Amino acid sequence: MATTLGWIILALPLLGCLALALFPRHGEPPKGPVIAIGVGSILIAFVLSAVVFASMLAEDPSERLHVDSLYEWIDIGGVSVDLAIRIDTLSMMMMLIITGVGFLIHLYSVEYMDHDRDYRRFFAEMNFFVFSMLLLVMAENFVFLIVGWGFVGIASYLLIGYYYQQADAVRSAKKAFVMNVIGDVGMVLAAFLLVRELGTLDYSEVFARAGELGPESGTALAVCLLLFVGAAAKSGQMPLHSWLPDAMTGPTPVSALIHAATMVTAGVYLIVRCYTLFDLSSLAGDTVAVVGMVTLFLAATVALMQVDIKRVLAWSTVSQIGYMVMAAGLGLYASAMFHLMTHAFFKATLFLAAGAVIHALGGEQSLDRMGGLRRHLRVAYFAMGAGCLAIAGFPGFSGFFSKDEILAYSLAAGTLGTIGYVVGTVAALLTAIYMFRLLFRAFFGPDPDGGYAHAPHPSRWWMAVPLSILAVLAVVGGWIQVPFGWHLIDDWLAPALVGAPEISPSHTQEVVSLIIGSIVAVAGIAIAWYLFGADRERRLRLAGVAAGPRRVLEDGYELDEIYDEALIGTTRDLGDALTRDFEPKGAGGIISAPVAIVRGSARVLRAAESGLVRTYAFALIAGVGAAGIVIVLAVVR
Amino acid sequence: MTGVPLAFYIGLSAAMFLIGMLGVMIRRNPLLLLLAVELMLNSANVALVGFSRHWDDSAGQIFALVVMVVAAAEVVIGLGLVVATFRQRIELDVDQLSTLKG
Amino acid sequence: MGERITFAIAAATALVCSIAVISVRDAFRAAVALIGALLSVAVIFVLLSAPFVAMIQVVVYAGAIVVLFLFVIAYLGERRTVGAPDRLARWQFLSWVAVLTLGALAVIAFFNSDLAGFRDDPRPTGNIGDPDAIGAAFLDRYLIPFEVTSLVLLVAAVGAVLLARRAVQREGGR
Amino acid sequence: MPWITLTILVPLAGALLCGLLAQSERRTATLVALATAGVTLVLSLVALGLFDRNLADLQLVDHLDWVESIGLAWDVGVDGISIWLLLLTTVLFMVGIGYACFRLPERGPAFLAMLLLAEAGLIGLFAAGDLVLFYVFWEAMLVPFAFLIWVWGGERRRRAGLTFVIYTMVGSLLMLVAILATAFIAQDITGQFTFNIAELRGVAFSETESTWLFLGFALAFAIKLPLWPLHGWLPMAYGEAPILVTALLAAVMSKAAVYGMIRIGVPVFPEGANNLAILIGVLAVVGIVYGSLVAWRARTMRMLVAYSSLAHLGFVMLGIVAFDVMAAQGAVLQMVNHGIIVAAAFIIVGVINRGTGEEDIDRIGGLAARAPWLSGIFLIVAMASLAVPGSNAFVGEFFILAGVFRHHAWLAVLACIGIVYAAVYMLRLYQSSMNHEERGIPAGRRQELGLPDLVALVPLVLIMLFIALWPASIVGGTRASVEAAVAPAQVAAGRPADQILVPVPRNPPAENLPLPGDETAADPATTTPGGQP
Repeated sequence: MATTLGWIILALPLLGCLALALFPRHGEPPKGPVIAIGVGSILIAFVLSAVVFASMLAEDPSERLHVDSLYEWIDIGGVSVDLAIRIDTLSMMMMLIITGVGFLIHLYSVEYMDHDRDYRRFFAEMNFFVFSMLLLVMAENFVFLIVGWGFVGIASYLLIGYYYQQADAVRSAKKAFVMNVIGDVGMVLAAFLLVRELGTLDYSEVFARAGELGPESGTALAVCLLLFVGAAAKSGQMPLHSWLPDAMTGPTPVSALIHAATMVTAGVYLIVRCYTLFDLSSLAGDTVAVVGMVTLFLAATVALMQVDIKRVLAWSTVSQIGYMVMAAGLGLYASAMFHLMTHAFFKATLFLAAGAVIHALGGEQSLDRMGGLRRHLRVAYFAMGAGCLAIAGFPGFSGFFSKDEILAYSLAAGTLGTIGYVVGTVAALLTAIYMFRLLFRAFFGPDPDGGYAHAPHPSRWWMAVPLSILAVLAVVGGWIQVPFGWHLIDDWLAPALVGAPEISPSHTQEVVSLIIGSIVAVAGIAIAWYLFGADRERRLRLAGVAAGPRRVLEDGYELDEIYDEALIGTTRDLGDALTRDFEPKGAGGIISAPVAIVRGSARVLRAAESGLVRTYAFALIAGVGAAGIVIVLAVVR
Repeated sequence: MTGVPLAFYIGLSAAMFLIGMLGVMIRRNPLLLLLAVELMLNSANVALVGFSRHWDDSAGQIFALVVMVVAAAEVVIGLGLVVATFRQRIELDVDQLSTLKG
Repeated sequence: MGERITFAIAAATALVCSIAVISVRDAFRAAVALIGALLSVAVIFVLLSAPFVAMIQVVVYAGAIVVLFLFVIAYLGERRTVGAPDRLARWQFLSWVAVLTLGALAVIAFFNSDLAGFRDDPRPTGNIGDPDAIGAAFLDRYLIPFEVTSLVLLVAAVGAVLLARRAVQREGGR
Repeated sequence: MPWITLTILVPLAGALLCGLLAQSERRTATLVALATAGVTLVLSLVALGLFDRNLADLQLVDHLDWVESIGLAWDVGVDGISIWLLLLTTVLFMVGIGYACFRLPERGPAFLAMLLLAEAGLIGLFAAGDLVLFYVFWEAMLVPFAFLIWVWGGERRRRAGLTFVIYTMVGSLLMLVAILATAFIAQDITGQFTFNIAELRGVAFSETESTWLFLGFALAFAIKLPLWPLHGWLPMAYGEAPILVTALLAAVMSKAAVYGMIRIGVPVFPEGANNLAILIGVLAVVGIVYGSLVAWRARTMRMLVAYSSLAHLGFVMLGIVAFDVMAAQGAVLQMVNHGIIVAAAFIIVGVINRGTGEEDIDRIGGLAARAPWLSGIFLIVAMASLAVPGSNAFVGEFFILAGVFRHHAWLAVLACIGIVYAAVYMLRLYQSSMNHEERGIPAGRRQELGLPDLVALVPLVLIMLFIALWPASIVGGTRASVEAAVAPAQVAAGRPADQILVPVPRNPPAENLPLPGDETAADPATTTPGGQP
């Protein structure tokens, strides 16, 4: 039953996408049917996911695994791949997040995209994204994982470049796509290694036989690192992160759904899904953890300096995923998934609230031209507030529990874990500062100089309702796993994480981490208030100092420039040189040599074709004579 | 010693052939050229019939007859061409007909 | 002996007429000389006990073909001789060289031949040259070559008609 | 019924009929051409229906001795490799002729006649079971394509046509020499004079002979493909031919080369193929990277697609010379994929060129707003072309590289660079023409796809989706033939016995070898592998 519903859940968004895409082409259809199809398909998918979830709850934990194959997709050179889905507790959790958050964001988009010309295209692409993301998490083998991985890449490309007439949107879309293709190549190479070593790509078989790769072997390390290349590209981890801040050129609901709540966390999902492989190679896990640490810290520093409201959130996303990646690298898989879930709630809330602001201000995104919005936009204000408290880890809010869990468990995960704890705690302080900087600058203080060009108007219920629901989730979402209380996430994921190392902090570590976490959150808010909320002049004075480092931070450590110069520039020059110089002369030379030979010999030989009959006759006779001489010489001795 | 040995016929044939060949090479008038070609064809026929007699086989004579047919065909086309060029007021000189020049 | 004498006369006539064909510049006279050559060859065919071929030689060759020549020559009328100098005059000696070389080759081949009976009296033969023998051979053993020759003739006829029509059209006729 | 013979003769008859029509009878000519192409398509589908996927050898063979004394025969049939190329040919020519009928150029009947002639030549080539027949069809298809470039091409068509002809002739003459040499040398070895490909498989050529003979064939194939750096004719021919002809050249004709490689080169001369495999593999990879780079910087849309074709065919060649069943099966699938995708891509480029009157990539933009359907279909084709996961080309490339990776990991890794660049250049093509502000779009012209374009593109897109959803439908049919084709080369390459799935034929049989037990018998190439199924 579960798998049948699973197929339907997978098919619904696809059908929605097709129905929307293949509308008759003359004239845009009325919005009613578009909304009904676009939002309805996701709603039904969510309801069905909930039904499957309920049915799984009723099952014995050890039986919470359903695999179903639709047909044999390919059988090639001894490797057979089925079109198959796998519904276990891990993919169930992802499905609920994707369809649930996805539905709310679709609903929100109904109003947000109201003025857009390509209303239908937007929903078609969003539905396609949901389908791809579901395929990614429900796949039962690496091939369809990669297929889903590629499809979300397409969806992300399409939606980043949604405003395709704007040059920067087009550029960002291309950047995102190409960097994700680099990630895809990593995944694909990992799959090649698995084919070579194990001869199969099915999860069940790969994980069952992973031991054949050999613990701490070079192969296992290579597989994990290559998989992580894919994960890092998708999840915006250093050094493949630079597409994510640029991806904010897409409409805000897209940023909320794809570039905050779901797609960018696919890398975390991947690591957790392949925990068996990562457990084989501690070096791979350590690499992942280090990359996560570097990312979470550096991204947090960059977020401090951003002026564009969406870019603040984007860098914050990079940083938060860094936490998850660090946790996954340290072997804290359940904690990573817990943070993934709460992050989906509060980051979606933050983005949607930011979207409400942008929508209300007619497209304005710069913090410099915001201020005092709490008087104009009550719903957005409360939602943003809830989201900020959650992400800052204010006690009682969802981020508090999930982030604290990662940090507390890190303490129990060896030396690297301790380093991670320190880095994570410092970054948590930065998180609180930059998030409340955003809140204070946008919602507090006076209106910006010169007032608003586009008078802020409050959202209607299409936007307000999903925003409120998400805000509530951002507050309460963490309560399902409370230290010293209950561990619903751990319990739920346990069947999917059989054999993963058991790491749990001592009571002291837990308590210390809780206390420090609370202090850090409150301190960060206080610092933010001191710098950005209380006194506007102080902020402006501060902006004057240290302009150089400030610019470096604003540009995200200028990695983009380095990429442009070092990688793209050189290969472009090489391509130009080949096109301009080698192609006509080198390759053309190889071609023109035989042509020249033929032409030259023809020029010589054409003299023989005099057109005079008698010369032909003579040539004939001379030939006969020559042949005769040869014959006579041969016969007569 | 009453009959004529084959050698004589072949000798005659060779001599006629060479004469015809010379004619083909030194004449520029297409009509004369065609006449010389006829000579060459005839010399071949002499050889064919001679060998036919020698081997006591009618195949050579059949061959000679086929050659005659071919000669007839050739003459028809050749003269047709001569007439056609003449009607275009082109001088009767094979050297003028050199549009096939490469 | 009579056969030899006949041969000698016929061969001599044939050679003389042949030389005349290529040496006179007047096409009409050349054609007449060709008739002489052809008739001499017909005599030789008779000597070779090929009366049917000889007959065809006289009727078709000397009769029809050369007459065709004569018609054309008469139609074209008196032609002024070639005006332009011979472009290949410088190379004409090569023709002689070629002919003499081939002739020399023929002589060498001739005297080296070891074909049985090459220089002897011919053996008596059956009636291979009779019209009925030729007819039987044509319609039996050589049926396909026979049909093919008819095809060749057809093609030649069509070609001649086409040539004539085009020439007439170019002159403004129908 | 001689189905395969009919499949060759029907387009030939159609070509004759079209060729005999007066140039004014365009309507009749289109009807004849459409009917012919349609009947041919149906015939090839019938052949597919009768085809048995479990057999490795040539099936549906029509055999007719011609000149027995010198081993010439009419010997056509299909195996698990050629049936798909046969179908590809008939489908693409159906589409192409249908498209041509809507937009018939000057001298239309002759154009259609040439197309049908080319179709007959290609079908014959893919069905030939005999080296001489293969050669005849190889040359026969060259003629109509040369004329299509020559007569209906662009400004520099004469030069392009001449270059094309000379270049391919150089290769094919070498092949002719190699064919004759093969037959004579094989006669020395086995005592049997034959041109039959199946009978030549397993002939125990010495390693030197095998290498030289393989080289003769490989050069012809490398030029036709084209393999880097022998691609000099490609930009000219692809650039000057009418866009429809370019589409067919890239889609079908280039497959003749890879097909020859897997049908003749590798199975008949396994030792030679093994000696040169790495070289060809490296050239293929260089071609992938080089083609991608040049495509990225290409000036016109047409050149971009042309060079992308160079890169994609490198993958196919790489898959064949890896001597791996998985890679070779992927290569066969990729031949079909590439044919369909590149044909669609060229047709789209043609639509854009027509709609804007502009060939340069950088001078137009923003078409998506004017032509949403064009943009949508173009997106699908572009994504398929860059082998995004989930597309049909992905299936092919993935398994080619997975197979290559098993033996030459470094080649596969280097080839992956091409995947990244494919994304770069295809997006350049797509984004610059479809996205951005509108520019370079003349008023009064229709940019959206018309009915003829849709009739041509929709079937191609549907086939792409079908293959993407169910690649087993094709791959399953190739297994038996591919296993038999690569097994000798696997033996020659000294692969472990468990990878060699079918027994390798030997001619003469091992016990007839002079002096059994000497070093020739110990050579892995001359011993039957232990790995029996």
